[in-house]
Amino acid sequence: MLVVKFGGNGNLNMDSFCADVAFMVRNGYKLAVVHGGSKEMDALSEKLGKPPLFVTTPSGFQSRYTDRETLEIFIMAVGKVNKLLVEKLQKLGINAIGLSGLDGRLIRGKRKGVIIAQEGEKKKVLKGDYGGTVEEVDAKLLSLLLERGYTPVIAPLALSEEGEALNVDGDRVAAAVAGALKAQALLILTGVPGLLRNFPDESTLIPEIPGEKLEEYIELYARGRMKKKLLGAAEALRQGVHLVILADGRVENPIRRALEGHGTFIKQGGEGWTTLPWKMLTPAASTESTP
Amino acid sequence: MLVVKFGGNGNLNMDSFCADVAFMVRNGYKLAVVHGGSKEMDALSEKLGKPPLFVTTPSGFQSRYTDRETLEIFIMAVGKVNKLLVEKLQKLGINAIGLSGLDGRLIRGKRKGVIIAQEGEKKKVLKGDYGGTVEEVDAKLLSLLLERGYTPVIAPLALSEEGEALNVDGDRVAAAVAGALKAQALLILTGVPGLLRNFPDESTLIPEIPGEKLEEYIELYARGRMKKKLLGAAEALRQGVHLVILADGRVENPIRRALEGHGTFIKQGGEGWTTLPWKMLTPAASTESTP
Amino acid sequence: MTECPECGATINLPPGTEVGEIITCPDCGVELEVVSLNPPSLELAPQVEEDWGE
Amino acid sequence: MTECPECGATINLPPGTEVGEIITCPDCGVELEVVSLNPPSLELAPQVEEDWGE
Repeated sequence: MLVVKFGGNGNLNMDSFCADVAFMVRNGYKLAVVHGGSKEMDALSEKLGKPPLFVTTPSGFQSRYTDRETLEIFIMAVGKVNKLLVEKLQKLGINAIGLSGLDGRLIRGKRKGVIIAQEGEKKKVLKGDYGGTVEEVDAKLLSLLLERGYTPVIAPLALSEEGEALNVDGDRVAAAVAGALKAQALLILTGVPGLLRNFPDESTLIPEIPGEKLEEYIELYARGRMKKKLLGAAEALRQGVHLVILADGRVENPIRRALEGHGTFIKQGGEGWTTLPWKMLTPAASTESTP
Repeated sequence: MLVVKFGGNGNLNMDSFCADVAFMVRNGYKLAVVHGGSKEMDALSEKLGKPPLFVTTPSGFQSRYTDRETLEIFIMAVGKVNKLLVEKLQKLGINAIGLSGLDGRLIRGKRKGVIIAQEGEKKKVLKGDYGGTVEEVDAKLLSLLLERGYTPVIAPLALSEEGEALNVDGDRVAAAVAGALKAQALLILTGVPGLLRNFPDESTLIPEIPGEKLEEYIELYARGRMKKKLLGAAEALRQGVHLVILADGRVENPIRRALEGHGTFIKQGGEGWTTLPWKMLTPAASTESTP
Repeated sequence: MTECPECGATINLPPGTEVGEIITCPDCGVELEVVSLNPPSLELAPQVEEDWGE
Repeated sequence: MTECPECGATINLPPGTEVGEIITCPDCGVELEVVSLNPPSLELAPQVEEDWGE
């Protein structure tokens, strides 16, 4: 069982991604896809005359202020990415099923409601925010679909305690899905080859990070969006996922290339191997092992 | 088992509709919801600077010319309506699951590809159209979800033979879903009390139409969008649905009011009764009877 | 000037004819689609079953 | 002029203070949210766990 996060921004190649998902599924691998939507979201918000409002939190994180109007644009943007992925996969003969975290309460989230924004030296409280954190993923619904041959394609929306839609981070959704399904590996495809010692020099790719050293590497090398991806990776390891790979989503056969060792491998227990030839990955993890 | 079509246009009340769906499901009725999206679609296309292009076919039908760009706007518009319905139902404690016809190949459709448009006395061929007709609905997927307590909320998109997304008519989707699930009744909620002998005089409501007389009534009284709804009703009857009700979606408790006799009842075999007190509807049609 | 693909009759496209327009062959009455204007060329018009889709 | 809800110290909102701004009480150091300007009123600032969400 493999969970693959297909980034929302950067210039990832949706066609080569879907072709590789199709290859893996045809060869018996069970896959769940999680996607983002920020590129689509930014474009749509501009066109709808509601440019995105990014705020920086006191500790330097960039967060999209999501009021109700922005949330409904976000629902349209990630909904479009979701159905385009499903359409392309169906065209390749893969029985993809697109869901958001609202559907069947797939993803439970906690609403932030408030963002503290740093504006110059002023700190500001922004209320009415529909951003949220991922609390729990319903593995039962996903397994029900996986066991019947469906390939879930999951959009980054969650349902709050009060039953409201929330904009949540795709990387954290992917981590939570991988944890819930006890996936053998979580693969995060982005617009860079992996974690770079000094960005943007792609020759400084860090091939391997032992799980227990991850926090250290995050402090040393991770900035902005990459930091979020690594925090997602840390969360996946905490939930029992043994391997998280950060790899390049711009290339042909991005999944196979990643599994063959191209990217940053973050492993629990840090044994010595550096590649995981995709053949090694047991194809369809037998249904019993899927919770 | 009851299939309810919640109109895409007109000023239907989403909150009172969802409250009534929740009431029915809480009282043990199995329900599938099908919705449209034309109001949302028209608003979004205007805002995105691609105003909808309606063409009239030689036989007087209005059809939305759906090129690829329009299709992707349609995907966003019906996607938004879909998730807002799911959000409201989840908030009322109903485990709604939003799907489009692409997801899990729920709805197979046939692409028109070509529309013949009447422009003045000229007839024109419009190519590259992503409108489609509904061919088949996968009852297996719907029953799988219904039996596990999910309430499906279905958006009017279908998947063509070639694996392309198609814009399909919500009323025909509702008819096909009702036929596939052998529903006891199909309820089409719209912005009028039912079929009116002379529109828009609401006092000329036709309370009852025997199934075999439907074609006649369509010729005599139905115009524009209402004609499509009645053709959907005819299709549902052909697929074995015994009762189709056309009723007002603007009122409080629109489903219960309809089942209590407020609307146009179109019945197969035309026996004499005119009301179907919602209590009479067997609550949860036992799962065996759902195919 | 062009020919009807069905019966070979010569057909003169009146001014103002547009690409995509459907015209009827004056001889055999078949419906033809104006595929291009210069050079003018015609094809049998696609048969579209009456539809009342969205 | 208003009071710190925590320690009661009088607090003078400097000009240019905006609603929603977070200021620190000069006496007890607690973080306060400027809830309104006229009349000026303060509340304890909401505690938000560090977040790095979307």
